[in-house]
Amino acid sequence: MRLGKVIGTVVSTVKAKGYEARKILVIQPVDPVGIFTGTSFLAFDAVQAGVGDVVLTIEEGNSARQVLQNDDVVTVKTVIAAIVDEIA
Amino acid sequence: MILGIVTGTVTSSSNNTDIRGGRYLLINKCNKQGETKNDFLVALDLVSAGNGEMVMIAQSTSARETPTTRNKAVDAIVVGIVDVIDENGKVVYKK
Amino acid sequence: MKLGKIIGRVVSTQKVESFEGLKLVLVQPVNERMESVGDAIVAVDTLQADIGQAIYFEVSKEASRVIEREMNPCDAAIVGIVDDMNILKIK
Amino acid sequence: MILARVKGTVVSSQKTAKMEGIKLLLLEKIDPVTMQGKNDFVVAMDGVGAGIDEVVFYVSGSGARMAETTKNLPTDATVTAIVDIIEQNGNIAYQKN
Repeated sequence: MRLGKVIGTVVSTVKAKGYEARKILVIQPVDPVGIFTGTSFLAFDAVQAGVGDVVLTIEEGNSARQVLQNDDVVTVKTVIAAIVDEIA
Repeated sequence: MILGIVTGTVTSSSNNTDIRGGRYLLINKCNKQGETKNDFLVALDLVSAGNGEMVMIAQSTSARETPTTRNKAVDAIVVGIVDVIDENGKVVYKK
Repeated sequence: MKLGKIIGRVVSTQKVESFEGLKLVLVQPVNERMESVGDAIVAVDTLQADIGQAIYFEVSKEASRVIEREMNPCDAAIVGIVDDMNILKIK
Repeated sequence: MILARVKGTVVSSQKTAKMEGIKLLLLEKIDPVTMQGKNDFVVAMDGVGAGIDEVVFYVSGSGARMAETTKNLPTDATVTAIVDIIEQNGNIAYQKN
């Protein structure tokens, strides 16, 4: 799992099957103190995350389907699985 | 799929993958113009590619999604020989 | 998923059987400011995106599921076309 | 698959039960042009009985679990072949003794 900060949203009308009504967010990877690292990527939201939130993302297909509680979404592997409250 | 140039073959008599008669190619990764990066990998050939040809390589789990490689220990396969790459209407690579 | 921009098309006549009839495009991965990141890759396009369009693509086995064929070795596929992006100004 | 040279073996007495009886090899990735090591190391399960100094290639990721000797074992790297010959642009770049 990777730590990231939600920095934006993506609007898209033409998309793959199973993507309808899914919120797609732009995630910037961060280190544990919040410093930006690496390149941004996109993820499905499963926890009502918003711009500015620090989140945990999972990048594995089977896990993504478990998080989304939908076995039919077989063409995505990146999901936001948790909003981080605190890193102790 | 990533792009690469076929630079040779790798022959092995002791092999553990249960792919009979598999042909393994030495691939030098390249950019869209065909300029090599001196970053090499070995890929199983499924399209009879030859030396100097630009090819497309599928990696990781997807490399096992063919009848030949299903459930086999393979992580890179050559899936196509590139004829033309056309960038914004301009040909940047031609076989 | 990653952001990318379609920069060209790729033609291949000699390819694995399960790729027959598929549209192959050259995708330049980009960041949220549409700046290029790394080398261009080849991806399968089932959404008929145009050259120059911003898209997002999926990699690895999930990409092969875009094609409705049981076995295909696709490891990169376009899964959506970007209409608009709203990015927080924190950089 | 990535080309590498066997530099040693890794011995562990305390390990997960599914790794019992499996030889672990220390591999150094090589540049096939110069055949020199790249000072980049990886530990892989041995599927072919490779020995010290032999040139091999290994499979990484989930494919590593698919070799005949590593079915369903916990590994992300497996040596699947001992290399006999590497040919580059018609020249023999490497030949096993």
